[in-house]
Amino acid sequence: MFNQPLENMIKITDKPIDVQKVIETASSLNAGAVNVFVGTVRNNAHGKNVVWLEYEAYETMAVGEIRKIIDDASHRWPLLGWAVSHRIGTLKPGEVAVAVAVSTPHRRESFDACEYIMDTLKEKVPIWKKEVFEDGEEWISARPEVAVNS
Amino acid sequence: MFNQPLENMIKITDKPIDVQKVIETASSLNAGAVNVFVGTVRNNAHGKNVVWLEYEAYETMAVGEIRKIIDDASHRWPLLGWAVSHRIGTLKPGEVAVAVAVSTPHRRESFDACEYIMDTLKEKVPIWKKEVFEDGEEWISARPEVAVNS
Amino acid sequence: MNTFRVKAFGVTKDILGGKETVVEASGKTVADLRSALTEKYPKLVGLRSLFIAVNNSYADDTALLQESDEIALIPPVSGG
Amino acid sequence: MNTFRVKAFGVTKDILGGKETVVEASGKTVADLRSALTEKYPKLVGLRSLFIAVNNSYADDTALLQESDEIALIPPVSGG
Repeated sequence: MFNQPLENMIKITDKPIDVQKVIETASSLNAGAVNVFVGTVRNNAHGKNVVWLEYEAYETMAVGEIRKIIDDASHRWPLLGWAVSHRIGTLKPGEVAVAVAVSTPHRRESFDACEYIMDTLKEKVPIWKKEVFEDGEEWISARPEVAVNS
Repeated sequence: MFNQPLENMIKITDKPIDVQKVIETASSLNAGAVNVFVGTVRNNAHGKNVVWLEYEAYETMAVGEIRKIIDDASHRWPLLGWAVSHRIGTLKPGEVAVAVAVSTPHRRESFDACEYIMDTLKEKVPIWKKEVFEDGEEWISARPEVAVNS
Repeated sequence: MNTFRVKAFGVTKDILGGKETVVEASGKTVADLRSALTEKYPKLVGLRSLFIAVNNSYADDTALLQESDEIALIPPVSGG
Repeated sequence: MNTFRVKAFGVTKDILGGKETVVEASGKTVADLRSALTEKYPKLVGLRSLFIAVNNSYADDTALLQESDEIALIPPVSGG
């Protein structure tokens, strides 16, 4: 899985995410560990059936904010490779919304770095998700009375 | 990536590990999060070039110990799917030695469960690794004077 | 008066009724723009948070705006 | 005397000179087997740890062995 030179990736795409490609991009011959997080659309939320989700991004800013997160992570952990891909548009339950992969020399730092990137991505990156149910729709986390989704 | 019924997997194999297959096996339509750890052979250890590694397992016991770890993890986190695959035999730098994937409703528990499984696997499961350098070989962690590898 | 062109995303697109709006503000700071926006679109006040991005970065309320800046409303994000 | 057949893995395979050995022990506990093994193969003492598995599970030194048990030497593991 390491046959290409180290090449990193930030991608906001309306096409299905190729998780294997994300992992390959993040991999490095000097690494002993790769941690990968894949966020998928659940078939239910708040006890209601999700019919589909709409993801929207402020793309230029999203790419810039992801780059800042990776820069921060690179200062905290010895990242040897990484890749972040986020889907936008209409997603059905089971589809991949986001995939983040990092490679590091040892395993603990791969878990820590990947979790940091995901946590910060969810906090800072201008991407929005609207859940569409059988009886309505809702921009997630927009208003105080709506439960924060994770 | 969820088109098959939930089917879990413990595999000790002398064939290359298909990481995509491990992820698919662990995935679940009810899950929002999949965490995946991939352990790969580094091209160096203790400052020396690794030519290849030999992995050996006490297979029947290894499968049983992995099952115990998964059972423990299932009591601590809401695992919706999981898969563990460990390679044995001769591995070159860059090859995948182990892949662990778990899916859970939310992301934090996927990181925690996957890290617990990996930590405990490295501590308890009867699998042994011998590093072969240009000028010798060494069973990892066997003797007190040899640095513990992670 | 200062005229700013403002992009909207997510729930703010619904509140503004479109992807973009033009707002007249009495001053040049982000805070001035924020006042003008919430006066024109009172529903913005009901959001859990509302950041303003200038040229693709989060901006403080004290930041000074130019009419040529790329300005965007950032309601609570929910990616991942 | 009790006769036990013992599997060896990893570095213990090198120390025993093979995948399996047969050991005569004066008692029936794991501790008795351990004494007989370290007497026959003194290099086992130099390991960072040495567990004994009985029928595919880790066994305490007080566990009782039967000659038909599947017994294995578990030197420090290093999977992953």
